[in-house]
Amino acid sequence: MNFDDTPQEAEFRATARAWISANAPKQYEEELRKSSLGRTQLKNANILEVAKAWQKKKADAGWACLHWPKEYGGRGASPIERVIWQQEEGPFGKLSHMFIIGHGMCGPTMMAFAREEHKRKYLPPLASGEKVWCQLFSEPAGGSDVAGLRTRAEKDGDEWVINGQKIWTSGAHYSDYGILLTRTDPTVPKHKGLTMFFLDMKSPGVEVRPIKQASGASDFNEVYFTNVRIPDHQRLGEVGDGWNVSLTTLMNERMSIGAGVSTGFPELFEYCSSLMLDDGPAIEDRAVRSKLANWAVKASGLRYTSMRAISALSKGERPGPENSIGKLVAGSMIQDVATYALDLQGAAGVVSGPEDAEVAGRFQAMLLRAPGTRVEGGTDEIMRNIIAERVLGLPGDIRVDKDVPFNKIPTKGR
Amino acid sequence: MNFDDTPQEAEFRATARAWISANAPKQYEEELRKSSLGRTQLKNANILEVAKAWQKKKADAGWACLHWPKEYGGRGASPIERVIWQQEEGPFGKLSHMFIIGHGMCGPTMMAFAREEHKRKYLPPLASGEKVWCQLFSEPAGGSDVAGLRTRAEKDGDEWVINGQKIWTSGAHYSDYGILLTRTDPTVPKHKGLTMFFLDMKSPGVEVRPIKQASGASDFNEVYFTNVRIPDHQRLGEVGDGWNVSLTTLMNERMSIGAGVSTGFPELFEYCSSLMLDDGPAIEDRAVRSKLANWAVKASGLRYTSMRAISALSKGERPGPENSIGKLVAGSMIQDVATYALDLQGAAGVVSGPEDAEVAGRFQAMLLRAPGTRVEGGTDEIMRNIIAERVLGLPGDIRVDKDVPFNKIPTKGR
Amino acid sequence: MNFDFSDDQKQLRDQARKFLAEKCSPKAVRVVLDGKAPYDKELWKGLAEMGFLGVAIPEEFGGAGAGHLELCVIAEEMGRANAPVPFSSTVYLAAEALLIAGSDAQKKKWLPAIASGEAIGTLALFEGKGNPSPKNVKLTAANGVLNGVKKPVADGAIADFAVVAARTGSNGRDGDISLFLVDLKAGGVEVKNLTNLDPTRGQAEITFKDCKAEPLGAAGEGWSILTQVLDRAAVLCAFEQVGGADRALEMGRDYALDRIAFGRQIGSFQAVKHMLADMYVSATLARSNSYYGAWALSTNAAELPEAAAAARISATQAFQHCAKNNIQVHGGMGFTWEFDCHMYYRRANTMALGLGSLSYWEDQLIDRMRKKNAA
Amino acid sequence: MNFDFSDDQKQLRDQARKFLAEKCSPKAVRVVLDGKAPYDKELWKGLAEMGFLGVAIPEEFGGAGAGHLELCVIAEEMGRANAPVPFSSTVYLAAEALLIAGSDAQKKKWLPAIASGEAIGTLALFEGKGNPSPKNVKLTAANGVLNGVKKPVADGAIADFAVVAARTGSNGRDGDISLFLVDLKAGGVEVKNLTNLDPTRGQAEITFKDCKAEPLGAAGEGWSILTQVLDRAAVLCAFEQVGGADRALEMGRDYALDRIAFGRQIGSFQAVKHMLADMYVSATLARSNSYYGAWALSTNAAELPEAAAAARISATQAFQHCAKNNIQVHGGMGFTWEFDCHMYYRRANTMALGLGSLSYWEDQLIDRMRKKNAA
Repeated sequence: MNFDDTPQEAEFRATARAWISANAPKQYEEELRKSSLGRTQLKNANILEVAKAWQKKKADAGWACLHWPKEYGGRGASPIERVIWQQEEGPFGKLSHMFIIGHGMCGPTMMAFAREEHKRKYLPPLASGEKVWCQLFSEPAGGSDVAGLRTRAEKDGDEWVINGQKIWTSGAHYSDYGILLTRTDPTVPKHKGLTMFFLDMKSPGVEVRPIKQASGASDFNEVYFTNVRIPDHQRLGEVGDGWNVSLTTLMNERMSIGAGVSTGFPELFEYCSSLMLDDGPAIEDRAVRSKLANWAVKASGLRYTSMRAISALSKGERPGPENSIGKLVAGSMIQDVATYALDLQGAAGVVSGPEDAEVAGRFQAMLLRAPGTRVEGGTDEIMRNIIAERVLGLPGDIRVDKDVPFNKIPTKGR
Repeated sequence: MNFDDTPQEAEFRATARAWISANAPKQYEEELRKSSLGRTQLKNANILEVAKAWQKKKADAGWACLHWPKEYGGRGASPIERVIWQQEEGPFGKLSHMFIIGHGMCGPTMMAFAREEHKRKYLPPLASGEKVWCQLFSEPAGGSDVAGLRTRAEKDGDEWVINGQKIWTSGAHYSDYGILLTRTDPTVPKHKGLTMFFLDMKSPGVEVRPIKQASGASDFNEVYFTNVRIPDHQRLGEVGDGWNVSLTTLMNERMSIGAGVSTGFPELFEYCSSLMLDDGPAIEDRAVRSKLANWAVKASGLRYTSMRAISALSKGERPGPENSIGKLVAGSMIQDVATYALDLQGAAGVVSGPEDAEVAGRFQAMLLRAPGTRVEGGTDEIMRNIIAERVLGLPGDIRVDKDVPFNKIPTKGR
Repeated sequence: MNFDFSDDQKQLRDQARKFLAEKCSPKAVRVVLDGKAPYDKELWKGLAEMGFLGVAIPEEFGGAGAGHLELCVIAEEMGRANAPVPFSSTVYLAAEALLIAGSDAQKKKWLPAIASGEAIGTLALFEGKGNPSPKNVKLTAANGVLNGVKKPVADGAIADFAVVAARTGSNGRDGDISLFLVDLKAGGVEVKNLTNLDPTRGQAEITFKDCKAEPLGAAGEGWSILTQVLDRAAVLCAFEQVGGADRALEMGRDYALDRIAFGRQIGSFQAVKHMLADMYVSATLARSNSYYGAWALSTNAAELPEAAAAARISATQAFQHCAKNNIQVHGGMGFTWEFDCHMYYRRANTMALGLGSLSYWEDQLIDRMRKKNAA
Repeated sequence: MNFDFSDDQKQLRDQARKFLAEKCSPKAVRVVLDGKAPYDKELWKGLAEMGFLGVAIPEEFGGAGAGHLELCVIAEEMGRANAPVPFSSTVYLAAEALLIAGSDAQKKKWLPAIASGEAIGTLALFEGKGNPSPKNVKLTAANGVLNGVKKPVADGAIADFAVVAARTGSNGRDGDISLFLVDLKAGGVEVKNLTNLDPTRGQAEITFKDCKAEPLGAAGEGWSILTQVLDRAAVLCAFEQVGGADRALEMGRDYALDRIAFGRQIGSFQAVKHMLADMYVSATLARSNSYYGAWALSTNAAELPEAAAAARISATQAFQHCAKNNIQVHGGMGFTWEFDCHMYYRRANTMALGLGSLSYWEDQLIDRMRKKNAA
């Protein structure tokens, strides 16, 4: 048991560190380091532009999408090298946020199911950040039940005609391409009538509308499709096989969202370390200490769980669904942490003028963003199902819609 | 909004108080007052004898089973008068423990379904405590799924022949009679093939074996039936209608168990009020205070919820399933409270020699008894279902066994 | 025993609910939420006309002279409707302070104006971080002139007058604090709106610069009056919180019945059912604790301090719990601006701090229980 | 990075698991539970023969000289099997104290006897209520003679020797405490068995009356040595707790798969599934924290104090949580003496206190995190 790199790993780490040190946009380092859930932005620069520039620089030097094959814009690196890169990239990694969907989900799906010529054409600019991709799965009627989607794709000659609506599409407004899950046959049970495509987001008939979140920010979109035409050669996988194709994507989604999940604990501990309460330093108050200790061991438990997963990677093993615990634990925790941080401020916790931005504002942003964490990429309830079923081997939920033609499934509860 | 009695209530209370003051076995008052979950017993007397004597005395003076009709041994009192009696009876009410099943469940079932001559014969000695009754519903295969029971009753002339096994029968070893739910037809769906009887517990073929609980105590029994014969006139309700009959009983069970449920809070608060921790009085430790405050509002919330139910009774309304929250909240709470009380003692919390009996021993008994509270009379999970379905109107669980003949339902998961 | 509201009080609740359902739809709340108005003036006027603002104000001062139980049932409905009006500042804090400590002239000046909706009042207590405590009051009063900064002051930007806690001594005791009444329109104050978690209830910073003020209650009695005011407000706010919790629970329940996933109502999944059952449990505990607080408030019982703290804690927890898990039941939709879930989440978290934090009230409750036991 | 046990260590774990499955069935545990034996002597002998007792004892003192990581994997299996033997007292506490502070002669006398199963050792620290703290040590040592009462002493009634914390100074500082080694069979002690929550691990009261003792470590160094011993034991106990938590989770999982209610495996109900998923979550967090503790212990890293406290808290919570909800999954059957659930519940609640309470370790963790941050 040790935290040492193997010689190859150490060499790789040194190379990466040197390159990052020479090339990273250091002027934003401090600001990126301090950003926390609910607020990643830069004061004096457009974060999208900074992110694209950094990604392009990385790609030109062979540091983009490390685990992808070289011919598609990657480096052909091992999973553990990718992890080492992330460790070294540190706060600059937060700039990758806009590429996560493309690199983590769309890319792997294209790699598995697209034609060779499409891979060579589309993957390198995706890797380099020149083109941004989004994922069009969720629908208002879908939610946790992804396969309950209703967006129709109907064959018309060599093309498919798309009508319907997607929701929760991260970054649709700045995306160039998207992968799209559609229903091509509503007369068969729901998992059997789906088909996957990729499409140009600038196609006629695609309309992107931002969703204003509970927090007031807009990180997601609704996307409407009105007679959008997609050539058949942009189909990914067989007609009717869309569910299996999408599993590739979703598996990757849960992995990547689980990875760097915020708990809010470091922020709270730092805050409490200097905070004065009415009766003395917060850090000497037993009630505060007890709460901190309980969160501390959750935060460290997640940290070391992820180190165990990295060790497995390093040995060439594939980490399992155990990783689902990251988001499950962190989601509720950050909500509780934020609530408590406001509590410690008393009545002043509700206000967030400029002078309060560093404290109240930070935790308020967390509080408002946290409910999203408990839902996105699988709700807490879905996560518990995954753990119970895939890790513990418990039975699946009873599926009343399993053998029912999709268009016979009720759509309204009452 | 007031806590005052109406004039009639005040008069009733005064009469009850005077009688209790003149007649109650005062020598046990202090001991009964101090007893808490997991340990109701008397040091120098047989609690069963004391209880029976007190019950007989009450019956002779017309204070037994107040809400029952006079002809069956009760007083014909109103529900609110019953509550007032309980308030006045105070710690002596703890002596009724052995009669709860008989008075709360068997009696009402007999009243609703037995022949008039049986009611006149059996109910008065039940009210007076001369005869003790038990309830024979639960089975090893049943659990929360009460209707999944397997004890067979087969018709043989004017009699029924019973074979099978019951479990969790409180007080079977000192009971004279019992009400018994059996399966008379295993070929129809499970709720439809049940029939209810009452029987003499001294009948040949009835064998009672105590269950040793996790706590080491034995409050419950297994009861085995081997060719036990019950005359058909002791059937309660129609053949095949046992489920409906049992609902009368169970409804009453949940009401009565919910009523006086212990939270452990008064004991903990009292303990913390005098306890010295390593750094000073426990009651001045902020962590202790925070925990106490959170439990305090649960305990008071339950207390006032039950007062609201009593007010409803007083107005002639029937309290609803809202009362299920009592046991649900108190069950987990007493477990947490006991755990914390031990925590406050440090390593010494595990030992319970005679000199520690008042503290460690008390909370240890609670800790070991508490898991039972979370199960008996409906598990936490069943209670949440009841609240969700009957109070909030949410759908029932999907019932895969609903229309399946009972003998086609699987009995083993794997 | 009748540990319940009377039929008349329940009728008043129904009346308030009906009125608010009509005049205070979520759409109306959103006008304030979106910053298009500092509060709902029409609604405020309507509340005055209905007699709700002065329900606990004696008739001689222009109120309905009903009482605190009547105010409790209205408070519950205000919470249920998430009403974007300065009700709690004006009615629970300013009016109660006047009722407890105001001179006859002060009452005559302000209480009728409150009841008629002409005057908005507030309590200016906090000065930045921290909970209610005499030592957190730094603003000074000398010769009837105030100097200092209060922040946050709920509804401070729209208030006509404020009850201000000021330091008039330096013995390090409760007696150092006195209360003052300030006409905020009369000069000497500078009011700045603050960005805050719940835009439907404004928060302000008020700077007092040689501001003229008249004493409210006797000198040195400020903290004792404030404690009473906060206890009363704790009970009244608890009813708002209970109303909010109930509404959040209902929204979740309704969504769980309407929404289909995997071919079933999502409310048929135990994960959702049990989450809602647990919300019901905390809302019920809060309601019962609040009823006890209402009884203590209405009878001015010796139990009020303890009852108020218990109601405050229980209702704060219940509203936070229900508002949070209502979003969870709604899934992604609950996290949109368009759905109303977040309005209750914001309100729940704001109300949790307004009279001092949950930690503060936990501490208060234990102190008060000890005092009772010692007595 | 290889933040995992080596293949050899995993093999050792499998070996221990297999051995314990055979020699330490629930039936065997019940012999001790039912009071028919103070501990499982056969098993103790077998553990010695397998080399498990001396796995972390250097070869020169009769051990296997393997190391603490090897001891961790064995500890996990001891917890999983709920082994009714004085393993933790002897191996984590007594042996570690000797390894840290023993003279060569002391080590030679006791360590080989531990490794061979001939000597049972324990730590006599507590004197009634309270947590580890110099001021709770009242037993005095003067001129090599001890006077005072220790209680509870784990496995005190079957121990051959004890490491005893004694007061040798009165400056109110850590330096007031020194450790002593006492041969419990040599007289001067009176041992009384105490009724306790987990009969599979005895607790005793030991009265020292003019009892001869030899110093262990330098005078005044007692507290510093004890702190190290407790940290090491915290990590090792955490592995026992993780083993126990995992076993309780498995029992619950198995029952949920086997048991049918309402025509379905009860594990198909989300209420049960999600309860088990949450148990898995806490067991996993505990395991990961314990691994970090193991790394710090095995490398004697500066992070040990913090890592030990985190492992202790996390594993205590996980074992209590899993043991408690395992009973709940089992329903009524889980509450019978006949089912094994309560053995884990008793053990979980006993282990939660053995090295000081959860509250104590929470406090320790924060102190240690602050020290690290200050450094």
